[in-house]
Amino acid sequence: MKKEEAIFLLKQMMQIRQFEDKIWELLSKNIAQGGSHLYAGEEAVAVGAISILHPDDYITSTHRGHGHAIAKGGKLPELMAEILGKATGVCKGKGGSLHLADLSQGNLGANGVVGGSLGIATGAGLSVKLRKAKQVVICFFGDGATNQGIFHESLNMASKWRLPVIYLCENNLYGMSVSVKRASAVEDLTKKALAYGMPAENVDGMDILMVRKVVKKWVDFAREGKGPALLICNTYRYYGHSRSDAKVYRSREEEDLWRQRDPIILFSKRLIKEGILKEEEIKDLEKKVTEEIEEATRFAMESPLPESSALYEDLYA
Amino acid sequence: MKKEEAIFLLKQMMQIRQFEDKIWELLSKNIAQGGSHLYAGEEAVAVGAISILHPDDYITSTHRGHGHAIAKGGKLPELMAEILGKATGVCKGKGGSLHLADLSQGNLGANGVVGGSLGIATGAGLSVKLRKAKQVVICFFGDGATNQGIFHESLNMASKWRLPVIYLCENNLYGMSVSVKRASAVEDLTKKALAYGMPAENVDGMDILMVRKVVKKWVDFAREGKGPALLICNTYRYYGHSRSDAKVYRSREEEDLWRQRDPIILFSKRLIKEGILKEEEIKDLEKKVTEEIEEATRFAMESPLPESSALYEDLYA
Amino acid sequence: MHNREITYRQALHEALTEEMERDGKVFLMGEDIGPYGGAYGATKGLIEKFGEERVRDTAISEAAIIGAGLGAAMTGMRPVVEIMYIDFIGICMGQINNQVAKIRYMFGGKAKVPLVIRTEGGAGRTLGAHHSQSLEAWFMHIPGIRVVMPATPYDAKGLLKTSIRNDNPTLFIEHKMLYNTKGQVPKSEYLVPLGEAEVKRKGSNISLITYSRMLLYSLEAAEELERQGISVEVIDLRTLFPLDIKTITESIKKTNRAVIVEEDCKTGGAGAEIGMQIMENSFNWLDAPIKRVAGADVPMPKSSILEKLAIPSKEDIVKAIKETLR
Amino acid sequence: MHNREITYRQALHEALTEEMERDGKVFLMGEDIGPYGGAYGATKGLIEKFGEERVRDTAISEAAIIGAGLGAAMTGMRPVVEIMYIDFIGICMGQINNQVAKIRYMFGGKAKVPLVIRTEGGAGRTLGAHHSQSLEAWFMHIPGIRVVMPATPYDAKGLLKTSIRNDNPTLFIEHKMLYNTKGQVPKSEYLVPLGEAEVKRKGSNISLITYSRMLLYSLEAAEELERQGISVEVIDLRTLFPLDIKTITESIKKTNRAVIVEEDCKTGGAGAEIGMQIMENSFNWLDAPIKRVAGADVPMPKSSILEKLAIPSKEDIVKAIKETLR
Ligand SMILES: Cc1ncc(C[n+]2csc(CCOP(=O)(O)OP(=O)(O)O)c2C)c(N)n1
Ligand SMILES: Cc1ncc(C[n+]2csc(CCOP(=O)(O)OP(=O)(O)O)c2C)c(N)n1
Ligand SMILES: [Mg+2]
Ligand SMILES: [Mg+2]
Repeated sequence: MKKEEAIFLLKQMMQIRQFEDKIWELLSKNIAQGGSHLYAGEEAVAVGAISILHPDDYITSTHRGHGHAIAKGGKLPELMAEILGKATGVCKGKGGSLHLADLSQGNLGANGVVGGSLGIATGAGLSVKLRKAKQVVICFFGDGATNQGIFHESLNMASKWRLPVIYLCENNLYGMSVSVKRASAVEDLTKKALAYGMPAENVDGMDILMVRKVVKKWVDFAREGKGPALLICNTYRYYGHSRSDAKVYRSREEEDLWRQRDPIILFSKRLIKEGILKEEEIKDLEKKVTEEIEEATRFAMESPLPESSALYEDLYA
Repeated sequence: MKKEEAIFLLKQMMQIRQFEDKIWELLSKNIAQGGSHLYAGEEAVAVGAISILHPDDYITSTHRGHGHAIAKGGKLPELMAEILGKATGVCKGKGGSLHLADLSQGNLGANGVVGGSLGIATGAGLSVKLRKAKQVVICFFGDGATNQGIFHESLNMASKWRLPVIYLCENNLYGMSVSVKRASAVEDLTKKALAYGMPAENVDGMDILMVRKVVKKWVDFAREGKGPALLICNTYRYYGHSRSDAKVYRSREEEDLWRQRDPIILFSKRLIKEGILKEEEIKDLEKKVTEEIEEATRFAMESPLPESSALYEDLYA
Repeated sequence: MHNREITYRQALHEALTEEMERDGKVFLMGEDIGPYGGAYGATKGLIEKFGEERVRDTAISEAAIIGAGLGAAMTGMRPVVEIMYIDFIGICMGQINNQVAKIRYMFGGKAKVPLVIRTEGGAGRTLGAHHSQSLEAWFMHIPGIRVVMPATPYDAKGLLKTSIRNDNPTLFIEHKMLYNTKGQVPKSEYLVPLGEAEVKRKGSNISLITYSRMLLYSLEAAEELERQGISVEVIDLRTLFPLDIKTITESIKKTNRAVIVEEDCKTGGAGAEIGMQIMENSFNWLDAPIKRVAGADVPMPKSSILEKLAIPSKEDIVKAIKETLR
Repeated sequence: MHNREITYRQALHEALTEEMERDGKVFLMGEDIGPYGGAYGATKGLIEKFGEERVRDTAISEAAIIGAGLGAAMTGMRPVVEIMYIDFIGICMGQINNQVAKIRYMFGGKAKVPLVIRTEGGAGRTLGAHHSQSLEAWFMHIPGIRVVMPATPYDAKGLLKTSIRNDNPTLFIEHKMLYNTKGQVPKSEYLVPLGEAEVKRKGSNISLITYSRMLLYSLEAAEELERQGISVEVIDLRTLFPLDIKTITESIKKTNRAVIVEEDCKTGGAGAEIGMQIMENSFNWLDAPIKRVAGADVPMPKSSILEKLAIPSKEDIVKAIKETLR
């Protein structure tokens, strides 16, 4: 791995982590309002997967979408401003945390509805096929979303039509408070692909290099017109589902176990071990990211709220 | 097989066949109006499967529901009257062909929506479990319905909760005009059960004894509290999807091939061969059924239409 | 004369054909629209003409049909998707309401959703409660989506073409009893603008506001009343959202009385909104309460006799007009 | 005094607890209603009290939740199912519209569907377009299902208990901004009948017709206007379908003026039907057009400032009343 690339990946993971920690802080201080589902802990998935894509490839994201937006090239100040509902936000303050999107970057949007973007991703794949383009779509969704009807309909359609879509499930063991064990009749979620004759793989979602390796294989596959795949990236969200979540449904031991496999630490250690980066450099990088986050926060907080006149704008083309 | 039982099964298949042929005639003469999806060709499935049930067991049916209604004990005159929209119909003329139902017989109803009764069947199974009863539910649906979201959600729920529901798919190769091959990413529909860790089996749906054998196995399994199963009964509908269907999507050769395995002839031959019934007896039975159908038709045609006052009745309890 | 008489079905078929020929980004997707030609025949022959890629038979997966249509629309295509009966639209209501209609606004105007959802509704074939509904009112209540309901072949063709070229999502609702009706349609290209009602018959005593199949009944009622010396102005809304309140208001300022004729269930139906807007705009011009002639508040019964009772008849319209003029 | 002050949340909790204790056939099913206690806490502790069989956490499968609730209701149980946000109800709209609401009628009255669908709606927490909707109007337009929207803890408890005992399906819509509001609730058992509005404040100059959270704003507006010498009668509908037009009509015969306050998007909203029924019943008593104070016709924007603009404020209500009295 080239140093540049390592820095790129590590930095993006740090950006997401610190971004989320900052949002948590802003939520606690009531500066950020409304729901925010934080991505901390799952950084290797978004960063690893999206780093495989070309700029004009598409992603669809979820209610836990900050990480995807950052990895797909979102600007931190614009994203932060959006979450605070500011006019300078990427969606002009109309979307908020649950609806971060930027079509110019190929981010077809976060979604407040679980499973809400599975159809969209499938349609984007169809569009690619009809336009005879060479783009690929990564459709992110959670373990909980695999129990939604539209998961079933979309995967069937994509497989039948060989659409270039990677269905990437972020299995963080819980859908809100309900564990995969309690919600899903099969615990190994790759089994769900059997119903569509679709290839599927379990992936260590805490190891960014593993994520990249597997995603690359299937993105190439899709780009060659060979069809979709279902990837189950096993990961963990550090925060509760949302601010008010007391996390009664999981144990502190379980949390600790997963934190021992923190994707940023894991990758950092590896880079140090392989002599690609020095500890010092990593610390510097972290500081730089902190400054970026502070800058983004400053920008967001100082940005104006939307004008009243914005209420009726942007609805119709 | 006891003679009595053989007669019961054969007669019911004949009733369905002749009932459907009669409806076709009434449709052609415009005496029956509206949609009617005919079950002719698939008799072994409804009769075989339902013959395994106890009277207080439940079924849910489909838009192609005449056969299920007859097999679950529906009275021919009441069913015929319902299809003609008469006040004497089993649903007082309010339901029609698409909504034949009789809760007193455990028939939770036909359904005009593809996949529309999968949730209901699952809930009936849950009800059985909560009431600690020993009933079983057979949920009928077509191959086309397996691509509906609620198929996915229902089978997952039933499997996770081990509900006593047999999901019985009548695979007649087409959903309206679209073949299983074109609609479904997997052609062997039992594969869909893998996504729910649910047992599944393909069944020769033209052979009533095979249907009975397999259904009995899984009904017993469900009754013992061991959970649901998915059965794919492979069969064929003789008529087009509905009256206006020109059947451009399938060949006359295919139709002939399936008719060579006609479930009534198949069973009749076997009964003769095994000395259980004589050809004569079968012909007599057929005549008797013809009389029943004529009687039912007479009853239905002579029955009054609903009173105007019925319009607002039966909506609220 | 360049006009010919063609059916509503043919008019739709021509609109689809012409737009597909004009723009390679237009494609069709839905159940049984290929070799079968669509449940009501509007797409017959199109798969032969445009091929399987652009005329896509789908599985019975309404939510994915809409979702995929949306995704394709957001990424450069102009899909025309079909939901066979509006009765099934509940299955994909989440996709329409939360995704199709809202995405542009939620994304600060950064998405474009040129998606047409063709569907069909209404009673008249004794198909019962799952194949006879009129659900337009739900969609009038969803900001972000246009609701179009043509009553004539001319409007069907012109409005469908406009809808396909429009960059906003449109719900295009046909009526099952209109496919075989005939009307004058020019051979040369034309468009009908969205959001404009049309006075289909001039009159001075009362304004009859209606749309879709009920236009036909309304015109019959107007004719009958003409013979009795009552002059009825018949307004065909054509587009339900946005509603052309201007045309309605102008008419009412002239007639001072209004009756709304709608096939959907009365309570919470389209007529409630139409009537309320009239009240808000023209209260001082009204000489009598606005009446609604509407469908009964029941699921559609199968029996032909009950089905007829459950929707407005010419007689119901005549009666309501007379009562309003009393 | 046997009254106590409890929150709306507690009131709901008590209703569920009491009905589950009273009738073994009542059970709960939904997402995160178990150990988590429900997204807004209304089912907290119930799984510990009644066990996993009767308090069932489900997968995220809204259509199956409703479908299974219906199947259980048809076969002897009395399910209370939860859809976490009404925003997601589109996903199960097919089940509610075609199955839950229609089955009894389609089957000639031979089925009984004692199913309660609890859900929650409304804006106020800057959650954006997918977590802030008010969709009651859709359901007023579905014959066969009751629509209940309590505004106070007293009504929440009494109406939920009645809904659970009722043999018809009920959509019970709570409001996210009301869970923490407090009110007097008797300790002893009581029921509130479905279909009855309540005059929450007597007045003589104008009738304010409202429901759910907007009752609170309406009462504040009435209080402010009282100080300015304007006497406002505030009617809380409580049940939207069936609508208690009698109570509304009586009030209007007295005041001759009406304003409707509703949080949902104006076009095609509940207020349209309410207003139209008033017009049909009380046209000759009306001295001014009925006004609607309603939500903006846009998806709910995230930004707090826009969110506030998108729903009625006390000021909007005061203004509308003054305009109507002018
Ligand atoms: C259709 C729908 N149902 C319920 C919710 C409420 N909800 C928001 S996130 C969530 C859990 C989602 O779980 P999962 O898909 O595993 O994603 P995760 O939050 O774990 O990343 C739920 C139930 C929703 N937003 N949409
Ligand atoms: C949700 C829904 N979509 C479409 C239809 C129209 N339709 C009626 S039957 C049918 C085909 C059903 O196929 P299958 O499930 O295989 O049953 P079969 O008719 O073959 O018995 C279709 C598409 C419908 N009734 N409901
Ligand atoms: Mg999860
Ligand atoms: Mg089939």
